[in-house]
Formats: sequence, structure tokens, C-alpha cells
Amino acid sequence: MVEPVLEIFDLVKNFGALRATDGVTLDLRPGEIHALIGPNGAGKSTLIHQICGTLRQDSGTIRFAGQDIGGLGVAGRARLGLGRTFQVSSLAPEFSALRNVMLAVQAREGTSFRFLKPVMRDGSLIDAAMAMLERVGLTARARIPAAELSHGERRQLEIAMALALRSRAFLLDEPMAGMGPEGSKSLTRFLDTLRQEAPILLVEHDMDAVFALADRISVLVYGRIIATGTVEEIRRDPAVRTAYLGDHA
Amino acid sequence: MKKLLAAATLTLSLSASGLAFAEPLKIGMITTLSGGGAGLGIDTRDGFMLAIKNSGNKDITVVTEDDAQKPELAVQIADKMIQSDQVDILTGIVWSNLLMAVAPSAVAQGKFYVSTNAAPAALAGANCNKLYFNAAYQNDNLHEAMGEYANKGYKKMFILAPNYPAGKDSLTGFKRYYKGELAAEVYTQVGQTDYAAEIAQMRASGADGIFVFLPGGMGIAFMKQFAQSGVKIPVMGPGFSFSQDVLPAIGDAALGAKASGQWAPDFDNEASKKFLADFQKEYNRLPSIYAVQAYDAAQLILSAAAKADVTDADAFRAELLKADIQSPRGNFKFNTNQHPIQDIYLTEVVKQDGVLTNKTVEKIFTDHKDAYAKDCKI
Amino acid sequence: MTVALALEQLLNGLQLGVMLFLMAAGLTLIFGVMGLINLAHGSLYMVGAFACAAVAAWTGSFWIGLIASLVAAAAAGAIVELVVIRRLYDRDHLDQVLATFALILMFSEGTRWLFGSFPLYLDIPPLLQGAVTLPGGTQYPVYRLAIIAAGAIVAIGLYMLISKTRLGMRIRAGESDREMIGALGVDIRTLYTVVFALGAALAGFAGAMVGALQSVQVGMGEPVLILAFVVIVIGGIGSIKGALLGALLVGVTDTMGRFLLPQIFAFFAPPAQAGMIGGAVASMLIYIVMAVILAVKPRGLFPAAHA
Amino acid sequence: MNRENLVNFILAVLLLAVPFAANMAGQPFYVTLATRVAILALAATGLNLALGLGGLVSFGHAAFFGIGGYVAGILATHSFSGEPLLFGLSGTNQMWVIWIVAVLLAGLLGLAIGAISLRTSGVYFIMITLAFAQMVYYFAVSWPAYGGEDGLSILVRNQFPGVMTMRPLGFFLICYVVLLVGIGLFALIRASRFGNALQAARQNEVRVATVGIQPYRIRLTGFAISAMMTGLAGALFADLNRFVSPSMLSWHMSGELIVLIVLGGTGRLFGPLAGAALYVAFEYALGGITERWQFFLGLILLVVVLFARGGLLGLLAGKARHG
Repeated sequence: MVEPVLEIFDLVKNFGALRATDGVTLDLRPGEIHALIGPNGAGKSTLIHQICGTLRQDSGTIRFAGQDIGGLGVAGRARLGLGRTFQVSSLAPEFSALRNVMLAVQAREGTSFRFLKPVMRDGSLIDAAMAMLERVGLTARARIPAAELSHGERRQLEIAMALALRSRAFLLDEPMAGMGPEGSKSLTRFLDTLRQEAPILLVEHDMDAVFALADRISVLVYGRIIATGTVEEIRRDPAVRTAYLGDHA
Repeated sequence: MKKLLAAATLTLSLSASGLAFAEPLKIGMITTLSGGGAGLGIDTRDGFMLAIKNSGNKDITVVTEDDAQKPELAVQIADKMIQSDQVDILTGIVWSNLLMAVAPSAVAQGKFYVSTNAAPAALAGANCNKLYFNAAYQNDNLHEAMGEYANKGYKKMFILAPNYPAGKDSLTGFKRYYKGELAAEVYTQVGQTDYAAEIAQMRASGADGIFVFLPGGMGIAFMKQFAQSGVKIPVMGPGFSFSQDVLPAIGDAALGAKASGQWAPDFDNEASKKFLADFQKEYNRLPSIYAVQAYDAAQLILSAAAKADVTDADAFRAELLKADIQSPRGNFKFNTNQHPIQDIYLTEVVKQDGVLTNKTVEKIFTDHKDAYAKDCKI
Repeated sequence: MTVALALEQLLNGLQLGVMLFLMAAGLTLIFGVMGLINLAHGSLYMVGAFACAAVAAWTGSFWIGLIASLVAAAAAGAIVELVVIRRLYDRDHLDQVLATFALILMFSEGTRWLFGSFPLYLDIPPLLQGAVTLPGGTQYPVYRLAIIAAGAIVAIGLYMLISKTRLGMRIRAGESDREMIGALGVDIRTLYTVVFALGAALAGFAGAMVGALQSVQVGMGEPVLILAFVVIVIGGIGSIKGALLGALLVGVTDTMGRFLLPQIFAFFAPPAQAGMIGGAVASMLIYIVMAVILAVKPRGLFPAAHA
Repeated sequence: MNRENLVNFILAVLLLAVPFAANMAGQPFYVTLATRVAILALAATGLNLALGLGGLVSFGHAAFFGIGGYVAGILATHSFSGEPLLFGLSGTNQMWVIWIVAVLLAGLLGLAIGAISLRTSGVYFIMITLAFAQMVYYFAVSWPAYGGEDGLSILVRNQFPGVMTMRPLGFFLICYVVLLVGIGLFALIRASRFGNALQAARQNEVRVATVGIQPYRIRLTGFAISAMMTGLAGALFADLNRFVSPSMLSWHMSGELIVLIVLGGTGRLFGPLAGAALYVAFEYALGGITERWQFFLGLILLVVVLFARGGLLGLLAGKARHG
């Protein structure tokens, strides 16, 4: 079996008396889309925060790209190749789409401590960033400030930034949220091709997308993974049907 | 800044057409008219203007501006007065640090500076200058006088001053004459308003006398707190600690405090009585020592201007040096370093007709000179 | 050094701390509820002192002056809130800093306009004059004990107000969730004005109490303001408990530093120099303490929920 | 040329033209005023790097301004007296050397203060920078060697090869050129990759961390550069006044620097210059009218903050644009 890119083992996080993450074990293998689903309040956000480094786990380990990343901050994990998008888009709102992607390109190159050359006259930086925008179909919107982009465009821009990082894994937090049916469809197609680039941990509510894309699905309820398996296995799993789908049959 | 209070009202008409007069004299007064120290500057200005007004001299213009007690503002005003207003003489600065910022470069540009108060040691010794006069004293003088006074009857003194150059000069001056033992030598923060910690130390020190140099609000705070502390050790200080500008705010807590000064309102000479009456008539309050010093500075300038032309610096300087004035202080001469030779008295805070004021007790020094004149070679 | 002296210095530190608490409580309350940073808090302290001095001189009674100081500072606070501060809640801290910086200039010059440039006279009321003998034989000024007592009463009063009353409940709600309190149907604008006036009254009260001990003059609020900021930063901005502990810590550290450091330096240097160096280090001591605390706990000792 | 560039160009030309006109009209004082504008603008441009680009509201930049001033004062004093300074090194009266030392020391101080302060944010950052500046202020006040509260006089202005520095116009030209270089550096940094990261960290810290850039390092570097430029301005300011004192370190000074930026327009290239010109003009004109000028200065400032948020450049050149 191939070595997983991301391995989470027995992760625990408490908020006071509330156990938000309760012994979660999860992995992400090369080339796959692994969907994480669960009802609201199941602890998905808390889990993502721990994977990205905005929250520290109380116990358990997170390994990424062959090393324990428990001691790294957000930026450190990103530099290792953990690319993410946000449930609510997170961009530099005053910057144009192009300049947002440039930020990711220079971050990947590790060239943020260059003081004199204007980015807008930096051919290699512009080309690299435009290439990413082209992949997500935002070429025409490159010069528009992020704040003025539509909801869907901001999602695309976030993905372009994750692409620019040449991530070894993508962590996509509800990318379909707020998208119209047309947008969802095209994004689904796009994500399907993205898995060749790097595996995706997909947190999503849109079940159509999840069932269409996922190689494996994990179900999180009350901070626990109650089941992991293929789409078919999950569909059939009685525990999932009871706990998650609300099916008492 | 630019308070063009040009000579109050009296020379407004002149400043417009000033050139019409034969040899007009233009004086630039930089003093503190806003901020916490404004009281001193206002007395300086008023004392100065009183002498100008009394002289009836119409050929003198005084340009007054507020330095807000900020050195860089004082420098900027001085530049403006020298470069644009083209004054002949600068005067009025209350604080040593502002004076050090302005006076050396002013005299370097060939202007006279006549100090109405600040008198740092740095300008009295080796760095004295032909164009720099001090009409007030040398900073150490009043402290020296208290050191001399403390020799009579005090064996163990507790001395205290703010931790800045004038404070250090103060205690140095005191120790120059004081021969007894020191219970402690304490430096407090500049602008400190609570002295509980120091008063506790005084109580515990076994001192039989306390010397404090705390100008302005610091002195007010200290005296009020000291009065409440139950500590019964006598307090003394240089004149500014109990000058007329702070006495009303200290209140009865100041009663009985001993201080040194070159002047007190009860001086029994004609010049003093006239000054006191004129000042009260003009401004309806008692003058402080700053007003007297500025009054004398103006008198000195007037006396020299009457006999020499300011553009002839040597002649003007020679006339200034004669100090041909009737000072409310009585004896007044200039030493070789162009700082005063004068008598220094012991005063005591008393209440007269419900008003707190200083009463003269005895003379401490006659014809006192400062310690730096010997280093001055002019 | 005797035990009695050390005890007396400790009391002095406590008294300074209590005074700082009166200032810091208002600042931190205003920040906690409205998220506003108010540089002009020191001006309200000054307003209190001037009102007390002026009214005491006019009526001959310190106590009437004290009441006047509360009224004047609260009124000044309410007016400022209505005219200026209200427009700043949604702004960033930069705008708040600037606008309240501008208010300082206006208050200082305005006060000078009204009262002139000379310090005002304000004496301690006859009832609290003089000193008492403490157990151990030290004499201690009654008035300083009274300040400590007044501070303790205010601290308890604030605690009661916030934990037991309807107004306090709204304040707490405002601290935890600004939107929710609006949804609860509380008139949030009135609440803000009341909280601001309350903070102002505390500052004015401190100004009047301290004015009798120091000198009532323009600019008197600025050194206290900066100390109060140090206090709330150490304590955790928005936390009343933090303000109390921070104030006591700063008060005692400052007093003890001024007292002990010159003596410590006297082991290495001649007395005059020890005094100067000790004084220099003592004046920086609380800032050093603050830097150390923030290096370890960047949000103060008692971090509030937001901020 | 777009409208903002045009306004900037006019400002730069005006600042150059006024002193020459004043000099010809025999009013050298206006040269001094213009020099003051240039130096304050440079100090504020330095602060603008941290505040405008990085969103770091430093209420303690007077510390760097003052350090620069003291470097000039102390080096000049030692040069004048001939006493060695440290490790047998002597002082100097060459502005070049003074500038380099001032920039380095201010940068080091900026690193030290920034390293602790940047662990905090928001109000804490404002307060802690204020407190650090107060610490430096009290140190300067009570340290006796260089004048303490009284400050330190530089009897003769320091020298610059080929320029008569005691002549107001000569010194002005030096300051003017340094200001233009400072503004140029600001423009370069703003447009650079580093500027990209610094501005992004102001707009969205999480986003910057998520692409793998540590906001702390970016901000610390920005803060130190900002301190350096303000320190350089401090050295010039000391030479302008031929005097340096702790008042350069006071919290009022920190406040004034922020005021300059906001009056001109936060984050704008020429904002600090516009703000400094406006401030000095206010001070001068209001002071001529009333002794209560501080009251009216406060009032004007309040009105600008409440109702004219873009500052002077916002009025003249419209909204700020970002690439």
C-alpha cells in the first residue's frame, strides 16, 4: 500500500467539558478524494483547524508528508505543502486577483524578502500567477480587486492560490457552499481533475458532489469518526443511516 | 505658537511703521504661555512688559511668542525671530533646557541674550559669552544659600530633587556650602506627583531638616502631602519652591517653610515698593520672583539702550555691564561672567491679610557670586 | 530599613494602586463594552479635579466639590460620547486614538481657557486631615487611608453593579456579544452613553480625590493616563479583575522600586550616583515589568474573551 | 499621469519652490519651516511603512525619532570635545556617518521593540509600543551623561561634503533629497514582493499564513525598516534644531507622527508630506491668530478624523487604489 500523505491518529481536542474531537483517526492517500461529512456541530471545523495549525490538539498525532507536524504553525504546515481553502473565502480584499495569486507564488518560492523589484513589472511572477488564474478560468478577472469578485470567483481564486503553492494535499472546506447549481457542477468537474495533482480532503455538505467525487468517505458525528469507507459502503452503513441521515428504518 | 502678542497693545501702531524711528530696538521674548508651566512664563512676560510700559519708550518693540515649554518649538521661534523678525535681543526663556537649545546658537549668530530666569552652569563658566547676560542669578545660587543657612542649627539634612540636570545642580549647590551630615540624597522622577514613598523615607531617616527643590506642580504636590504625613521635620528650599505662583495652590501647608530668595514682596526699598504697587495695579495679583527678574532684565536693556546703539555690540554690552538700574532686589551688579552679584535672603511663608506670601527673615549672603565665574575668560 | 517603614511603603503602593484602579476601571470597562480606546480618559480625570477645586472654593466644602466632580465628569463624558465617541465605535483603533488625542488637546486648552494657567487650590477636608498611628507605631496620613477605603468601596460597588444588577447584566451581555444585546431589545445607544459616563465619573472621582493631595493643573491627567494604560495592558484589556490586580501590581512595584532600587545600587556606587541610577531604573521599572509580562502572556494576565 | 501622481508631483515641486522663493524674498525663516516639513514628512513616511502598509498602529515611533536625534547629538558632542566615545572610537561631525549609525541603531531598537510588541495585536500593540517609548523617554530623562531632561546642544550643525549646512537653504536641500529618497524607497517597498506580503498581512493575516508566509517575520522586518527611516529623520531633526532633548521621545511626538499620516492620507505615498505641510501650516497660521491654537488644532483634527477620512490626499486625489 502507498504511504498516505496525511495521517491523523487518535486526535483529541477538548473545550472545557466539551470533547470536540474524540479520538479521530483518518488518512489521505495519494490520488484520492477523501470526503469528510457530518451534521452541523459534529466537529468538522475544529478538526480542520487542528490540521491547519490554527488550533493545537490536546493529544494524538498529525503526520504530513512523512513528518510529525504537531509542532508547526499555520505557515510552517503551508510551506510543507498543505494547501487549503476556506468555508468563508479568505483573501486580501484590496488586492487584485492577480496580486493575491502572486502572494502564493512568492510564498512557494520563498522570495518574500525582496524589497526593490515591483511585482507588477516582474515577468516571471506575473506569468506564474496568470497560469494559475487561467487554470481556474479567472484570466479575464485578474485585475479586479478580490473584494469585488463574485462569491464563486472568490472560491476559484482561493483554489488558484492553493494550486500556486504546488500543494502536496488540498484541504477544501465546503467549496460548494453558496454556489449555484451550475457553479457546483463545473467545480465538481474541476475537482475531479485536481486529484491528479494532489489528493484532496474534502469537507462538504453537498451530497451530490460528495458522492460524485469521493473515493472514500468518513463520517464525523459528535467528534468521532463513526465510519470510513467507499461511497457504497457508507450508503449502506446502518450506523451512518441512523446517526447522520436520520433514517430510523 | 506664533502668538504675535506684539508688545501687548502699546506698540501695535509702531510695529507697522517701526522703521520711521531713528534707532528702534526689537526684542524677541520667547516664554512659556501654554501648558503646565505657563504660570511662570506669564509672570515673566508681565514683569517684563511692566518695565517697558513704565519707561514710556516708544522705540522698543517686543515680539512675544509661546514656546509651550518645548525645546524644539523654542528653537524654531528663535530662528524665526532672528531670521524674519530680525530682533536685536532675545529674552524670556524660563527653563534651562530650552535656554540651552536657544541661547548658544543665538549668540553665535550675533544676537544678545538676556536671561530672565534660566541660568545653567554650562553658560556661566568656560562657555560664557560676551553676548549672554543673566539678570536673575546662577542656577546654583539659591541652593547654595540654603546650604549656608542649614549650617546654623541643622546637623543631619535630608535632601531631595528631581532626577534631571537642574535637580542635580541644585543638590550640588546645596552641598557646596552645607557642612553637616546628609541623612539621604534622593532623586525623584521628573513630573512625579506622589511623594508618599519619599516622605516615608524622611520619617525613617532621623533627619533634623529637609531641603527640597521641586519646582511647579511637583512642589505643590509634595508640600500638601508632607503636611498630611504627620512628619514634623522643618522643610526648606530655594525660593521657587514657595514662589507666588505656587503658594495659592499649596495653601496653608506651606506656612512656616523657609526659603532663599533675592527678593520678597516685603522688601523695604523704593524700587521694590513701586514695582509691587505697579504690578498689582496693572495685573491685580502679587508678582512672583520671575516677574521681578524679568522686570530687571527689561530695565537693564532699557538702561543700555538709552546710552548705546544695539548695533554697536561692544558699546551696548559695556552699558549693560554697568547695571545702572534701580532693582527691587536692592544691590545688583554684574560679575565678570555677566551673571549677577547680589544679596540673598532667607524668607519664610506667612499669611498676611489672608494671603500667603513670603516674609524676609534675614540676609544669608551679601554680594554673592557664583562658583563658575573663575572659569569664564572674557 | 525597618519593618515599619516597609509596611508604610507597602501602604503607599496600595494607595497608588487603588488610585490607578479608579482610572483603569473606567478605561477597561469602556473598552470591554464598546471596544473603544479612549486617550481622553485623563482629561476626564482633570475635569473632575477642576470641578472639585472650583466648587470647593466656591462653597467652602470639599464634599460638595467631590459630588460636583462626579457630576461634571459624568456630564462631560456623556456629552463627549454623544457628540464624538458615538461615531467611533465602528472605526478602527487608529481613528479612535486620533480622535481622542484631538480631544485631549481641546480639553487641556479649554480648561486653561476657563481656569487660567495657574494651579488651583484644593485642600483635604478637615475630617480627613492629619495622620493616625498604625499598629507598629508608624504615623500614616488619614487621607491616604481614606483613598484606599474609597477605592475598595468602588471596587466592591463595581463588582456588585456588574454581577447583580440589570445594568450589569447588560454590560456583561455587551462584553460577550454586541449583536446579541441589540437583539435582546436593549437600547444599546443609551447603554453605551451610560457606561461611558460611568467610566468618566470614576475618572473624575479619582481626579478629585488625588487633586486634594497633589496639584490641580492642566495636563495632570496625562501621566496617570499612561500608567492606567500600563495597568489595563498588564491586567488584560476589558477585564475589571485584571485592572484591579494590575493596578495594585503597578502601584506596589513603582513605590517599592523607587524606595528600594537606590538602596540596592548603594551597594555598588557612591550615594549620589546610586540615587541617580536607582531613580533612573525605578522610573523604567513598571515598563520593564509590563514588557516581561506581555512577552510571556501577550494578552495580559486575565485576557478578556475578545479584544 | 493619473490624478494622484499629479498631486504628488505638485506637492514635491511646491516644497522645493517655497524655500527658494522665501530665500529670494529675504525671509529665510520659511526655509526653516520647509525643512521642518521635509523632516517630519520623512519621519512620518517611516511610520507609514508600519502603519499604512502593515496596519501596525505604533504609538511609540518617537523612540526611533529620538534615538536618531541622540545619535546625531552624541556623536557631534564627542567630535566637538574630542573625547572618545566607546572602545576608543571617536565622535564625528559628518552627517553621512551619523546617518548610518542612526539608521542601524534605530533598526536594532526597532527589532527589539518589535520582537516583543508584535506578539500582540490591536490595542495591545498600540499600548505596548507606547510603553516602550515611555521607557526610552524616562531613560533619556534620567541618564545624566548626555544632558538628561535638559537635552544636548549641537553648537555647530554637522557637515556634509560640498554643502554649507549652516545656510538654511543648503540644509534644506539635503533634507529634501533625503525625503525624496525616503519616499522613493517607500514606493519601491510598497510595490515589491515584501510589500505584497506586508500589505496582505494587514488585510488578512490568516491568508498570509495559509500560503506559508509567517506574518510575524514580515511585520518585524517592516517594523524595523520603518524604525530606521524614522531614526534617520530624527538625526536630521537634531541637526535642524542643533539640539536634541527627551521631548523628541515623548508620547506627544508619537501622536503627532500619527496625526501627520492621517491628515495627509493613510498609506498614501505622499500622505506624510501632505500631512506634514498641513500640520506645520496649521501650527503657524493658527498660532498667529490665537493663543488657544491647540484647541483649534484639536478641533480640526477631530473633524478630519470624523468626516474626512481620506485626509488631504483623499480630498485632492480621490480614493486610494491598489494594484
